Amino acid sequence: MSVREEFDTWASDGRDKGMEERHWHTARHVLARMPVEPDDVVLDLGTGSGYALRALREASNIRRGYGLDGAPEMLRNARSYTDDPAIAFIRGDFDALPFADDSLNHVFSMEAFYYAVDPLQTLGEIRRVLQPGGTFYCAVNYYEENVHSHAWQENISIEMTRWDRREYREAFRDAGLFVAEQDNIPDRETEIPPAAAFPTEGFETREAMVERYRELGTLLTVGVAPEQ
Amino acid sequence: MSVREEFDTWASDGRDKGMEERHWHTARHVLARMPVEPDDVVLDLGTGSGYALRALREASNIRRGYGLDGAPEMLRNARSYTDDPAIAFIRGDFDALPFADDSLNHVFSMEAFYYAVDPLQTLGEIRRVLQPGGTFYCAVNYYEENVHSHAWQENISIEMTRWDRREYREAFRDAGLFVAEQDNIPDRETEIPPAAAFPTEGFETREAMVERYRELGTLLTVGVAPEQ
Amino acid sequence: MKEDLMDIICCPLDKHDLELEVIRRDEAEILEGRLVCTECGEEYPIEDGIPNLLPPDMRDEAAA
Amino acid sequence: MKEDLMDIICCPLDKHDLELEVIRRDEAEILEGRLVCTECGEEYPIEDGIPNLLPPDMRDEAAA
Ligand SMILES: Nc1ncnc2c1ncn2[C@@H]1O[C@H](CSCC[C@H](N)C(=O)O)[C@@H](O)[C@H]1O
Ligand SMILES: Nc1ncnc2c1ncn2[C@@H]1O[C@H](CSCC[C@H](N)C(=O)O)[C@@H](O)[C@H]1O
Repeated sequence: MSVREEFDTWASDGRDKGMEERHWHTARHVLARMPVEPDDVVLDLGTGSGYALRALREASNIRRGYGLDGAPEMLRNARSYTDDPAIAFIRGDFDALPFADDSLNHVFSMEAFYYAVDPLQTLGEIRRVLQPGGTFYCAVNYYEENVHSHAWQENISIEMTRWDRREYREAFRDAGLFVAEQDNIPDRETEIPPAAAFPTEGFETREAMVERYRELGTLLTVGVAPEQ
Repeated sequence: MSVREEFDTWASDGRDKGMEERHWHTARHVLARMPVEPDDVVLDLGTGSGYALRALREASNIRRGYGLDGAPEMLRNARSYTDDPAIAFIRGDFDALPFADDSLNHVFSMEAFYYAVDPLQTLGEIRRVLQPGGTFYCAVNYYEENVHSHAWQENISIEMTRWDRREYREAFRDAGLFVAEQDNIPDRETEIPPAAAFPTEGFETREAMVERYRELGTLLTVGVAPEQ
Repeated sequence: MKEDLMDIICCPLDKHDLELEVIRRDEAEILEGRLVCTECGEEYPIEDGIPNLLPPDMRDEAAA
Repeated sequence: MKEDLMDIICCPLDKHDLELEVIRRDEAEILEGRLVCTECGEEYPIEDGIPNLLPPDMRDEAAA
Protein backbone atom coordinates (compact mmCIF):
# COMPACT_ATOMS: atom_id res chain seq x y z
CA MET A 1 0.00 0.00 0.00
CA SER A 2 1.17 3.55 -0.60
CA VAL A 3 1.62 6.41 1.87
CA ARG A 4 -1.41 7.98 0.27
CA GLU A 5 -3.60 4.92 0.73
CA GLU A 6 -2.51 4.27 4.31
CA PHE A 7 -2.57 7.82 5.63
CA ASP A 8 -5.46 9.28 3.67
CA THR A 9 -7.66 6.83 5.59
CA TRP A 10 -6.16 8.11 8.84
CA ALA A 11 -6.92 11.69 7.87
CA SER A 12 -10.52 10.87 6.90
CA ASP A 13 -10.96 9.00 10.21
CA GLY A 14 -9.90 12.09 12.17
CA ARG A 15 -6.73 10.36 13.24
CA ASP A 16 -4.75 13.44 12.17
CA LYS A 17 -6.32 15.34 15.08
CA GLY A 18 -6.07 12.31 17.36
CA MET A 19 -2.32 12.13 16.73
CA GLU A 20 -1.96 15.88 17.22
CA GLU A 21 -3.51 15.57 20.66
CA ARG A 22 -1.45 12.57 21.75
CA HIS A 23 1.83 13.62 20.19
CA TRP A 24 1.56 17.12 21.62
CA HIS A 25 2.36 15.74 25.09
CA THR A 26 5.98 15.30 24.06
CA ALA A 27 6.20 17.25 20.77
CA ARG A 28 5.68 20.53 22.61
CA HIS A 29 8.80 19.88 24.66
CA VAL A 30 10.74 19.04 21.52
CA LEU A 31 9.58 22.23 19.82
CA ALA A 32 10.45 24.29 22.91
CA ARG A 33 14.08 23.18 22.65
CA MET A 34 14.58 24.27 19.06
CA PRO A 35 16.78 27.38 18.76
CA VAL A 36 14.47 29.08 16.26
CA GLU A 37 14.82 32.76 15.47
CA PRO A 38 12.09 35.04 14.10
CA ASP A 39 13.65 35.03 10.66
CA ASP A 40 13.88 31.26 10.33
CA VAL A 41 12.30 28.94 7.78
CA VAL A 42 11.26 25.56 9.18
CA LEU A 43 10.16 22.32 7.48
CA ASP A 44 7.83 19.86 9.22
CA LEU A 45 8.49 16.44 7.71
CA GLY A 46 5.35 14.28 7.69
CA THR A 47 3.31 17.17 9.00
CA GLY A 48 -0.02 15.37 9.59
CA SER A 49 -2.40 18.02 10.95
CA GLY A 50 0.33 20.67 10.75
CA TYR A 51 0.19 21.48 14.48
CA ALA A 52 3.97 21.86 14.80
CA LEU A 53 4.02 24.74 12.31
CA ARG A 54 1.11 26.48 13.99
CA ALA A 55 2.87 26.15 17.34
CA LEU A 56 6.20 27.45 16.02
CA ARG A 57 4.50 30.44 14.42
CA GLU A 58 2.79 31.30 17.68
CA ALA A 59 5.71 30.73 20.00
CA SER A 60 8.59 32.00 17.88
CA ASN A 61 7.02 33.89 15.00
CA ILE A 62 9.16 32.04 12.43
CA ARG A 63 9.26 33.60 8.97
CA ARG A 64 7.90 30.56 7.11
CA GLY A 65 6.68 27.11 8.02
CA TYR A 66 6.41 24.40 5.37
CA GLY A 67 4.60 21.13 5.95
CA LEU A 68 5.52 18.21 3.71
CA ASP A 69 3.42 15.08 3.57
CA GLY A 70 2.72 12.27 1.12
CA ALA A 71 -0.99 11.95 1.88
CA PRO A 72 -3.24 14.51 0.14
CA GLU A 73 -6.09 14.13 2.66
CA MET A 74 -3.67 15.00 5.47
CA LEU A 75 -2.60 18.11 3.58
CA ARG A 76 -6.14 19.15 2.76
CA ASN A 77 -7.06 18.90 6.44
CA ALA A 78 -3.88 20.62 7.60
CA ARG A 79 -4.57 23.50 5.20
CA SER A 80 -8.09 23.88 6.59
CA TYR A 81 -6.82 24.16 10.18
CA THR A 82 -4.93 27.40 9.59
CA ASP A 83 -5.21 30.58 7.60
CA ASP A 84 -1.76 31.81 8.55
CA PRO A 85 -0.21 33.16 5.32
CA ALA A 86 3.27 32.14 6.50
CA ILE A 87 2.35 28.44 6.58
CA ALA A 88 2.25 26.37 3.39
CA PHE A 89 1.78 22.69 2.60
CA ILE A 90 3.50 20.62 -0.04
CA ARG A 91 2.96 17.09 -1.22
CA GLY A 92 6.21 15.20 -1.52
CA ASP A 93 8.22 12.22 -0.41
CA PHE A 94 10.85 12.02 2.35
CA ASP A 95 13.37 10.49 -0.04
CA ALA A 96 13.21 13.20 -2.72
CA LEU A 97 12.79 16.55 -0.99
CA PRO A 98 11.63 19.33 -3.33
CA PHE A 99 13.70 22.01 -1.57
CA ALA A 100 16.77 23.81 -2.81
CA ASP A 101 20.18 23.19 -1.21
CA ASP A 102 20.78 25.22 1.99
CA SER A 103 17.25 26.60 1.91
CA LEU A 104 16.02 25.75 5.44
CA ASN A 105 17.06 26.67 8.98
CA HIS A 106 15.46 23.74 10.77
CA VAL A 107 13.69 20.47 10.05
CA PHE A 108 11.28 19.03 12.62
CA SER A 109 9.72 15.60 12.38
CA MET A 110 7.42 13.84 14.85
CA GLU A 111 6.47 10.19 14.49
CA ALA A 112 7.11 10.17 10.76
CA PHE A 113 10.81 9.69 9.94
CA TYR A 114 10.77 5.89 10.22
CA TYR A 115 8.21 5.60 7.41
CA ALA A 116 10.87 6.67 4.90
CA VAL A 117 11.52 3.94 2.33
CA ASP A 118 15.24 4.72 2.59
CA PRO A 119 15.94 6.60 5.84
CA LEU A 120 19.63 7.14 4.98
CA GLN A 121 18.57 8.78 1.74
CA THR A 122 16.15 10.96 3.75
CA LEU A 123 18.95 12.02 6.12
CA GLY A 124 21.14 12.89 3.14
CA GLU A 125 18.31 15.00 1.73
CA ILE A 126 17.84 16.74 5.09
CA ARG A 127 21.52 17.55 5.26
CA ARG A 128 21.36 18.90 1.71
CA VAL A 129 18.44 21.26 2.34
CA LEU A 130 19.69 22.54 5.71
CA GLN A 131 21.86 25.61 5.95
CA PRO A 132 25.18 25.12 7.77
CA GLY A 133 24.32 25.10 11.46
CA GLY A 134 20.69 24.19 10.74
CA THR A 135 19.15 21.54 12.97
CA PHE A 136 17.15 18.35 12.41
CA TYR A 137 14.89 17.57 15.37
CA CYS A 138 13.89 13.95 14.84
CA ALA A 139 11.32 12.64 17.33
CA VAL A 140 10.01 9.06 17.30
CA ASN A 141 7.93 6.85 19.57
CA TYR A 142 8.66 3.77 17.46
CA TYR A 143 12.22 2.64 18.21
CA GLU A 144 14.06 -0.41 19.43
CA GLU A 145 14.28 0.40 23.15
CA ASN A 146 10.54 1.10 23.25
CA VAL A 147 9.48 -2.55 23.31
CA HIS A 148 5.89 -1.40 23.74
CA SER A 149 5.98 0.01 20.20
CA HIS A 150 7.24 -3.11 18.44
CA ALA A 151 3.78 -4.48 17.62
CA TRP A 152 2.72 -1.29 15.83
CA GLN A 153 4.08 -2.56 12.52
CA GLU A 154 1.36 -5.22 12.47
CA ASN A 155 -1.34 -2.60 11.96
CA ILE A 156 0.42 -0.51 9.32
CA SER A 157 0.94 -1.39 5.68
CA ILE A 158 4.05 0.80 5.28
CA GLU A 159 7.34 -0.78 6.29
CA MET A 160 8.75 0.93 9.40
CA THR A 161 12.43 1.32 10.33
CA ARG A 162 13.11 0.37 13.95
CA TRP A 163 16.51 1.74 14.96
CA ASP A 164 17.87 1.91 18.47
CA ARG A 165 19.45 5.01 20.00
CA ARG A 166 22.91 4.15 18.76
CA GLU A 167 21.67 3.41 15.24
CA TYR A 168 20.05 6.84 15.09
CA ARG A 169 23.31 8.50 16.12
CA GLU A 170 25.32 6.45 13.65
CA ALA A 171 22.94 7.03 10.76
CA PHE A 172 22.97 10.79 11.39
CA ARG A 173 26.76 10.77 11.36
CA ASP A 174 26.90 8.57 8.26
CA ALA A 175 24.71 11.16 6.52
CA GLY A 176 27.19 13.89 7.47
CA LEU A 177 25.16 15.44 10.30
CA PHE A 178 26.73 16.22 13.66
CA VAL A 179 24.80 14.71 16.58
CA ALA A 180 24.15 17.46 19.12
CA GLU A 181 21.76 15.69 21.47
CA GLN A 182 19.85 12.53 22.19
CA ASP A 183 17.16 12.27 24.83
CA ASN A 184 14.06 10.45 25.97
CA ILE A 185 11.22 12.87 26.53
CA PRO A 186 8.65 11.53 28.98
CA ASP A 187 4.93 11.89 28.34
CA ARG A 188 3.66 13.09 31.72
CA GLU A 189 0.14 13.80 30.46
CA THR A 190 -1.29 10.54 29.16
CA GLU A 191 -3.43 9.28 32.02
CA ILE A 192 -2.35 6.04 33.60
CA PRO A 193 -5.17 4.15 35.38
CA PRO A 194 -4.68 2.53 38.81
CA ALA A 195 -3.11 -0.93 38.95
CA ALA A 196 -6.48 -2.65 39.33
CA ALA A 197 -7.49 -1.56 35.81
CA PHE A 198 -4.77 -3.73 34.21
CA PRO A 199 -4.49 -5.65 31.95
CA THR A 200 -5.94 -3.07 29.54
CA GLU A 201 -6.20 -3.29 25.79
CA GLY A 202 -2.73 -1.82 25.45
CA PHE A 203 -0.77 -2.94 28.50
CA GLU A 204 -0.47 -6.06 30.62
CA THR A 205 0.56 -4.16 33.76
CA ARG A 206 0.61 -0.64 35.13
CA GLU A 207 4.42 -0.81 35.28
CA ALA A 208 4.54 -1.46 31.54
CA MET A 209 2.39 1.59 30.84
CA VAL A 210 4.47 3.76 33.18
CA GLU A 211 7.63 2.62 31.41
CA ARG A 212 6.13 3.32 27.98
CA TYR A 213 4.98 6.86 28.76
CA ARG A 214 6.85 8.22 31.77
CA GLU A 215 10.25 6.69 31.08
CA LEU A 216 10.76 5.78 27.43
CA GLY A 217 8.43 8.41 25.99
CA THR A 218 9.66 9.99 22.75
CA LEU A 219 13.20 9.45 21.49
CA LEU A 220 14.70 12.70 20.25
CA THR A 221 17.87 12.86 18.18
CA VAL A 222 19.15 16.30 17.16
CA GLY A 223 21.41 16.63 14.13
CA VAL A 224 23.27 19.74 13.00
CA ALA A 225 24.33 20.39 9.41
CA PRO A 226 28.04 21.22 8.95
CA GLU A 227 29.40 23.66 6.39
CA GLN A 228 28.85 22.00 3.03
CA MET B 1 38.94 38.81 45.24
CA SER B 2 40.29 36.01 43.09
CA VAL B 3 38.58 32.79 42.00
CA ARG B 4 40.92 31.01 44.37
CA GLU B 5 40.03 33.18 47.35
CA GLU B 6 36.29 33.04 46.71
CA PHE B 7 35.91 29.36 45.87
CA ASP B 8 38.58 27.84 48.10
CA THR B 9 36.43 29.01 51.02
CA TRP B 10 33.42 27.29 49.44
CA ALA B 11 35.37 24.06 49.11
CA SER B 12 36.58 24.19 52.71
CA ASP B 13 33.01 24.90 53.88
CA GLY B 14 31.77 21.73 52.14
CA ARG B 15 29.88 23.85 49.64
CA ASP B 16 31.39 21.78 46.82
CA LYS B 17 29.31 18.80 48.00
CA GLY B 18 26.32 21.02 48.73
CA MET B 19 26.36 22.31 45.17
CA GLU B 20 26.79 18.81 43.82
CA GLU B 21 23.64 17.72 45.61
CA ARG B 22 21.55 20.71 44.55
CA HIS B 23 22.85 21.01 41.00
CA TRP B 24 22.41 17.30 40.39
CA HIS B 25 18.62 17.81 40.23
CA THR B 26 18.99 19.41 36.81
CA ALA B 27 22.59 18.58 35.85
CA ARG B 28 21.74 14.88 35.55
CA HIS B 29 19.17 15.70 32.87
CA VAL B 30 21.70 17.84 31.04
CA LEU B 31 24.30 15.07 31.16
CA ALA B 32 21.73 12.51 29.95
CA ARG B 33 21.20 14.53 26.77
CA MET B 34 24.84 14.64 25.75
CA PRO B 35 25.58 12.41 22.74
CA VAL B 36 28.73 10.95 24.32
CA GLU B 37 30.36 7.85 22.91
CA PRO B 38 32.63 5.44 24.80
CA ASP B 39 35.71 6.80 23.07
CA ASP B 40 35.04 10.45 23.88
CA VAL B 41 37.12 12.92 25.87
CA VAL B 42 35.08 15.39 27.91
CA LEU B 43 36.04 18.59 29.75
CA ASP B 44 34.08 19.80 32.79
CA LEU B 45 34.57 23.56 33.00
CA GLY B 46 34.47 24.79 36.61
CA THR B 47 34.26 21.22 37.86
CA GLY B 48 33.68 21.90 41.58
CA SER B 49 33.40 18.47 43.22
CA GLY B 50 33.87 16.75 39.85
CA TYR B 51 30.51 14.93 40.00
CA ALA B 52 29.78 15.42 36.30
CA LEU B 53 32.89 13.48 35.29
CA ARG B 54 32.12 10.67 37.71
CA ALA B 55 28.58 10.45 36.32
CA LEU B 56 29.73 10.46 32.69
CA ARG B 57 32.25 7.72 33.37
CA GLU B 58 29.59 5.58 35.00
CA ALA B 59 26.81 6.18 32.50
CA SER B 60 28.75 6.34 29.24
CA ASN B 61 32.20 5.00 30.04
CA ILE B 62 33.89 7.95 28.33
CA ARG B 63 37.59 7.51 27.58
CA ARG B 64 38.80 10.51 29.59
CA GLY B 65 37.21 13.14 31.77
CA TYR B 66 39.11 16.32 32.62
CA GLY B 67 37.98 18.73 35.31
CA LEU B 68 39.28 22.31 35.10
CA ASP B 69 38.91 24.72 37.97
CA GLY B 70 40.64 27.85 39.25
CA ALA B 71 40.34 26.99 42.94
CA PRO B 72 42.97 24.56 44.28
CA GLU B 73 40.86 23.50 47.30
CA MET B 74 38.05 22.48 44.92
CA LEU B 75 40.50 20.41 42.89
CA ARG B 76 42.05 18.79 45.94
CA ASN B 77 38.59 17.75 47.14
CA ALA B 78 37.47 16.63 43.68
CA ARG B 79 40.57 14.47 43.39
CA SER B 80 39.84 12.86 46.74
CA TYR B 81 36.30 11.90 45.70
CA THR B 82 37.41 9.52 42.93
CA ASP B 83 40.17 7.07 42.19
CA ASP B 84 39.09 6.52 38.59
CA PRO B 85 42.32 6.58 36.54
CA ALA B 86 40.43 8.06 33.56
CA ILE B 87 39.54 11.24 35.48
CA ALA B 88 42.09 14.03 35.94
CA PHE B 89 42.00 17.54 37.36
CA ILE B 90 43.76 20.63 36.12
CA ARG B 91 44.07 24.10 37.55
CA GLY B 92 43.41 26.72 34.93
CA ASP B 93 41.32 29.70 33.91
CA PHE B 94 38.26 29.76 31.63
CA ASP B 95 39.80 32.48 29.48
CA ALA B 96 43.08 30.69 28.70
CA LEU B 97 42.34 27.00 28.29
CA PRO B 98 45.44 24.80 28.46
CA PHE B 99 44.14 22.33 25.86
CA ALA B 100 45.36 21.77 22.33
CA ASP B 101 43.18 22.73 19.33
CA ASP B 102 40.54 20.11 18.40
CA SER B 103 41.46 17.97 21.39
CA LEU B 104 38.04 17.46 23.05
CA ASN B 105 34.74 15.87 22.03
CA HIS B 106 32.52 17.69 24.51
CA VAL B 107 32.63 20.47 27.06
CA PHE B 108 30.15 20.48 29.94
CA SER B 109 29.73 23.34 32.38
CA MET B 110 27.24 23.70 35.24
CA GLU B 111 26.81 26.95 37.14
CA ALA B 112 30.28 28.17 36.29
CA PHE B 113 30.42 29.77 32.81
CA TYR B 114 29.20 33.21 33.94
CA TYR B 115 32.16 33.62 36.28
CA ALA B 116 34.47 34.00 33.27
CA VAL B 117 36.15 37.41 33.24
CA ASP B 118 35.58 37.56 29.47
CA PRO B 119 32.84 35.08 28.49
CA LEU B 120 33.29 35.73 24.76
CA GLN B 121 36.95 34.85 25.09
CA THR B 122 35.91 31.67 26.94
CA LEU B 123 33.52 30.73 24.11
CA GLY B 124 36.28 31.29 21.58
CA GLU B 125 38.56 29.04 23.61
CA ILE B 126 35.86 26.36 23.79
CA ARG B 127 35.38 26.47 20.06
CA ARG B 128 39.13 26.18 19.58
CA VAL B 129 39.55 23.10 21.78
CA LEU B 130 36.45 21.27 20.45
CA GLN B 131 36.70 18.90 17.53
CA PRO B 132 34.38 19.68 14.61
CA GLY B 133 30.95 18.45 15.68
CA GLY B 134 31.91 18.57 19.35
CA THR B 135 29.34 20.03 21.73
CA PHE B 136 29.35 22.63 24.50
CA TYR B 137 26.64 21.96 27.07
CA CYS B 138 26.37 25.21 29.00
CA ALA B 139 24.01 25.09 32.00
CA VAL B 140 23.33 28.08 34.25
CA ASN B 141 20.89 28.97 37.01
CA TYR B 142 22.01 32.61 37.03
CA TYR B 143 20.51 34.34 33.98
CA GLU B 144 18.33 37.29 33.15
CA GLU B 145 14.93 35.53 32.96
CA ASN B 146 15.54 33.92 36.35
CA VAL B 147 14.71 37.01 38.40
CA HIS B 148 15.10 34.93 41.53
CA SER B 149 18.81 34.66 40.81
CA HIS B 150 19.55 38.36 40.37
CA ALA B 151 20.46 38.97 44.00
CA TRP B 152 23.13 36.26 44.01
CA GLN B 153 25.79 38.71 42.84
CA GLU B 154 25.55 40.51 46.18
CA ASN B 155 27.07 37.54 48.00
CA ILE B 156 29.88 36.79 45.57
CA SER B 157 33.06 38.76 45.09
CA ILE B 158 33.58 37.62 41.46
CA GLU B 159 31.75 39.62 38.82
CA MET B 160 29.01 37.53 37.19
CA THR B 161 27.68 37.82 33.63
CA ARG B 162 23.89 37.86 33.48
CA TRP B 163 22.80 37.16 29.90
CA ASP B 164 19.29 36.36 28.78
CA ARG B 165 18.39 33.43 26.52
CA ARG B 166 18.89 35.46 23.37
CA GLU B 167 22.23 36.83 24.53
CA TYR B 168 23.46 33.28 25.11
CA ARG B 169 22.47 32.26 21.58
CA GLU B 170 24.03 35.36 20.06
CA ALA B 171 27.27 35.04 21.98
CA PHE B 172 27.62 31.39 20.97
CA ARG B 173 27.11 32.35 17.33
CA ASP B 174 29.50 35.29 17.60
CA ALA B 175 32.12 32.85 18.85
CA GLY B 176 31.54 30.67 15.79
CA LEU B 177 29.52 27.94 17.49
CA PHE B 178 26.28 26.66 16.00
CA VAL B 179 23.37 26.76 18.46
CA ALA B 180 21.72 23.33 18.48
CA GLU B 181 19.37 23.72 21.43
CA GLN B 182 18.14 25.98 24.18
CA ASP B 183 15.92 24.80 27.00
CA ASN B 184 14.81 25.38 30.56
CA ILE B 185 15.28 22.26 32.64
CA PRO B 186 12.96 22.18 35.62
CA ASP B 187 14.17 21.10 39.04
CA ARG B 188 11.42 18.70 40.16
CA GLU B 189 13.29 17.53 43.24
CA THR B 190 13.91 20.55 45.44
CA GLU B 191 11.16 20.38 48.03
CA ILE B 192 8.68 23.22 48.01
CA PRO B 193 6.89 23.76 51.34
CA PRO B 194 3.13 24.43 51.57
CA ALA B 195 1.90 28.00 51.02
CA ALA B 196 1.57 28.64 54.77
CA ALA B 197 5.35 28.37 55.19
CA PHE B 198 5.96 31.50 53.10
CA PRO B 199 7.59 33.98 53.19
CA THR B 200 10.74 31.88 53.71
CA GLU B 201 14.33 33.06 53.77
CA GLY B 202 14.55 32.68 50.01
CA PHE B 203 11.06 33.36 48.65
CA GLU B 204 8.19 35.73 49.35
CA THR B 205 5.54 33.34 48.08
CA ARG B 206 5.11 29.70 47.13
CA GLU B 207 4.40 30.77 43.52
CA ALA B 208 7.80 32.44 43.34
CA MET B 209 9.52 29.30 44.51
CA VAL B 210 7.54 27.15 42.07
CA GLU B 211 8.52 29.49 39.25
CA ARG B 212 12.18 29.42 40.27
CA TYR B 213 12.49 25.64 40.43
CA ARG B 214 9.69 23.99 38.47
CA GLU B 215 9.50 26.47 35.58
CA LEU B 216 12.70 28.47 35.10
CA GLY B 217 15.06 25.85 36.49
CA THR B 218 18.38 25.61 34.70
CA LEU B 219 18.97 27.35 31.36
CA LEU B 220 20.76 25.04 28.94
CA THR B 221 22.35 26.29 25.73
CA VAL B 222 24.02 23.70 23.47
CA GLY B 223 26.67 24.81 21.01
CA VAL B 224 28.28 22.71 18.28
CA ALA B 225 31.73 23.38 16.84
CA PRO B 226 31.87 23.68 13.03
CA GLU B 227 34.74 22.47 10.88
CA GLN B 228 37.64 24.79 11.65
CA MET C 1 0.28 28.03 -2.91
CA LYS C 2 1.79 31.49 -2.85
CA GLU C 3 4.41 32.76 -5.25
CA ASP C 4 7.03 33.07 -2.52
CA LEU C 5 7.23 29.30 -2.39
CA MET C 6 9.11 29.49 -5.70
CA ASP C 7 12.18 30.80 -3.80
CA ILE C 8 12.62 27.53 -2.01
CA ILE C 9 11.11 24.62 -3.94
CA CYS C 10 12.85 22.72 -6.69
CA CYS C 11 12.47 19.63 -8.84
CA PRO C 12 12.53 16.62 -6.47
CA LEU C 13 14.48 14.65 -9.09
CA ASP C 14 17.33 16.86 -10.26
CA LYS C 15 16.92 19.76 -7.77
CA HIS C 16 16.79 22.37 -10.54
CA ASP C 17 14.55 25.42 -10.50
CA LEU C 18 10.89 25.20 -11.41
CA GLU C 19 8.81 27.48 -13.59
CA LEU C 20 5.29 28.39 -12.52
CA GLU C 21 2.29 28.15 -14.90
CA VAL C 22 -0.89 29.51 -13.32
CA ILE C 23 -4.25 28.04 -14.40
CA ARG C 24 -6.50 29.44 -11.67
CA ARG C 25 -5.84 31.76 -8.74
CA ASP C 26 -7.55 34.05 -6.22
CA GLU C 27 -6.10 37.22 -4.64
CA ALA C 28 -3.99 35.29 -2.19
CA GLU C 29 -2.64 32.33 -4.06
CA ILE C 30 -2.48 29.92 -6.97
CA LEU C 31 -5.18 27.24 -6.81
CA GLU C 32 -4.53 25.28 -10.00
CA GLY C 33 -1.41 25.28 -12.10
CA ARG C 34 1.78 23.55 -13.02
CA LEU C 35 5.41 23.62 -11.93
CA VAL C 36 7.77 22.73 -14.74
CA CYS C 37 11.40 21.79 -14.20
CA THR C 38 13.69 24.14 -16.12
CA GLU C 39 16.15 21.27 -16.57
CA CYS C 40 14.34 17.97 -17.16
CA GLY C 41 10.98 19.41 -18.21
CA GLU C 42 9.05 17.25 -15.73
CA GLU C 43 5.63 18.76 -14.83
CA TYR C 44 4.26 18.88 -11.29
CA PRO C 45 0.58 19.74 -10.78
CA ILE C 46 -0.80 22.30 -8.29
CA GLU C 47 -4.18 21.03 -7.12
CA ASP C 48 -6.52 22.79 -4.68
CA GLY C 49 -3.67 25.12 -3.81
CA ILE C 50 -1.24 22.32 -2.91
CA PRO C 51 1.74 21.62 -5.16
CA ASN C 52 2.31 17.93 -5.76
CA LEU C 53 6.07 17.53 -5.83
CA LEU C 54 6.16 13.77 -5.50
CA PRO C 55 8.61 12.14 -7.88
CA PRO C 56 6.51 11.23 -10.96
CA ASP C 57 6.86 7.47 -10.40
CA MET C 58 5.20 7.86 -6.98
CA ARG C 59 2.36 9.96 -8.33
CA ASP C 60 -0.99 8.17 -8.24
CA GLU C 61 -3.14 8.95 -11.24
CA ALA C 62 -6.22 8.73 -9.01
CA ALA C 63 -5.06 11.88 -7.16
CA ALA C 64 -7.85 14.40 -6.63
CA MET D 1 48.79 13.79 36.93
CA LYS D 2 49.42 10.91 34.54
CA GLU D 3 51.67 11.07 31.51
CA ASP D 4 48.76 10.67 29.09
CA LEU D 5 47.66 14.20 29.97
CA MET D 6 50.62 15.41 27.89
CA ASP D 7 48.70 14.43 24.71
CA ILE D 8 46.10 17.08 25.32
CA ILE D 9 47.43 19.93 27.45
CA CYS D 10 49.33 22.89 26.12
CA CYS D 11 50.66 26.26 27.21
CA PRO D 12 47.64 28.41 28.15
CA LEU D 13 49.36 31.46 26.65
CA ASP D 14 50.63 30.45 23.22
CA LYS D 15 49.06 26.95 22.96
CA HIS D 16 52.37 25.29 22.20
CA ASP D 17 53.42 21.88 23.48
CA LEU D 18 54.74 21.44 26.98
CA GLU D 19 57.69 19.41 28.20
CA LEU D 20 57.40 17.38 31.39
CA GLU D 21 60.00 17.50 34.17
CA VAL D 22 59.30 15.03 36.96
CA ILE D 23 60.41 15.86 40.49
CA ARG D 24 58.48 13.23 42.46
CA ARG D 25 56.18 10.41 41.36
CA ASP D 26 54.60 7.17 42.54
CA GLU D 27 53.70 4.15 40.39
CA ALA D 28 50.55 5.76 39.04
CA GLU D 29 51.41 9.39 38.46
CA ILE D 30 53.56 12.47 38.77
CA LEU D 31 53.10 14.22 42.11
CA GLU D 32 55.56 17.10 41.83
CA GLY D 33 57.14 18.48 38.71
CA ARG D 34 57.15 21.15 36.07
CA LEU D 35 55.61 21.65 32.66
CA VAL D 36 57.75 23.87 30.45
CA CYS D 37 56.48 25.50 27.28
CA THR D 38 58.60 24.43 24.30
CA GLU D 39 57.97 27.83 22.71
CA CYS D 40 57.95 30.59 25.33
CA GLY D 41 59.78 28.69 28.09
CA GLU D 42 57.14 29.54 30.70
CA GLU D 43 57.13 27.05 33.60
CA TYR D 44 53.98 25.60 35.13
CA PRO D 45 54.22 23.72 38.43
CA ILE D 46 52.67 20.33 39.21
CA GLU D 47 51.70 20.33 42.88
CA ASP D 48 50.16 17.42 44.80
CA GLY D 49 49.49 15.72 41.47
CA ILE D 50 47.58 18.67 39.99
CA PRO D 51 49.15 20.71 37.19
CA ASN D 52 48.71 24.44 37.63
CA LEU D 53 48.14 25.77 34.12
CA LEU D 54 46.88 29.18 35.11
CA PRO D 55 48.40 31.98 33.06
CA PRO D 56 51.41 33.16 35.11
CA ASP D 57 49.87 36.57 35.83
CA MET D 58 46.93 34.84 37.55
CA ARG D 59 49.14 32.57 39.61
CA ASP D 60 49.08 33.37 43.31
CA GLU D 61 52.41 32.96 44.98
CA ALA D 62 50.63 31.74 48.12
CA ALA D 63 49.57 28.57 46.27
CA ALA D 64 50.17 25.41 48.28
N1 LIG E 1 7.59 8.64 2.71
C1 LIG E 1 6.77 9.62 3.12
N2 LIG E 1 6.81 10.81 2.49
C2 LIG E 1 6.00 11.83 2.91
N3 LIG E 1 5.14 11.73 3.96
C3 LIG E 1 5.08 10.55 4.60
C4 LIG E 1 5.88 9.46 4.22
N4 LIG E 1 5.62 8.43 5.06
C5 LIG E 1 4.68 8.86 5.93
N5 LIG E 1 4.36 10.14 5.66
C6 LIG E 1 3.43 11.00 6.42
O1 LIG E 1 3.94 11.11 7.76
C7 LIG E 1 2.86 11.29 8.67
C8 LIG E 1 3.09 10.37 9.85
S1 LIG E 1 1.89 10.54 11.15
C9 LIG E 1 2.58 11.89 12.11
C10 LIG E 1 1.94 13.21 11.80
C11 LIG E 1 2.39 14.39 12.67
N6 LIG E 1 3.81 14.69 12.53
C12 LIG E 1 2.06 14.16 14.13
O2 LIG E 1 2.94 14.22 14.99
O3 LIG E 1 0.89 13.89 14.45
C13 LIG E 1 1.57 10.99 7.92
O4 LIG E 1 0.85 12.19 7.73
C14 LIG E 1 2.05 10.40 6.59
O5 LIG E 1 1.23 10.73 5.50
N1 LIG F 1 37.50 31.97 35.71
C1 LIG F 1 37.49 30.75 36.24
N2 LIG F 1 38.38 29.81 35.83
C2 LIG F 1 38.35 28.55 36.37
N3 LIG F 1 37.45 28.14 37.29
C3 LIG F 1 36.52 29.03 37.70
C4 LIG F 1 36.51 30.37 37.22
N4 LIG F 1 35.48 31.01 37.81
C5 LIG F 1 34.89 30.13 38.64
N5 LIG F 1 35.50 28.93 38.57
C6 LIG F 1 35.13 27.70 39.30
O1 LIG F 1 33.81 27.33 38.87
C7 LIG F 1 33.14 26.65 39.91
C8 LIG F 1 31.73 27.23 40.01
S1 LIG F 1 30.71 26.41 41.21
C9 LIG F 1 30.03 25.05 40.23
C10 LIG F 1 30.74 23.77 40.46
C11 LIG F 1 30.14 22.54 39.76
N6 LIG F 1 30.16 22.66 38.32
C12 LIG F 1 28.73 22.27 40.23
O2 LIG F 1 27.82 22.19 39.42
O3 LIG F 1 28.53 22.13 41.45
C13 LIG F 1 33.97 26.82 41.16
O4 LIG F 1 34.54 25.58 41.51
C14 LIG F 1 35.01 27.86 40.80
O5 LIG F 1 36.26 27.67 41.42
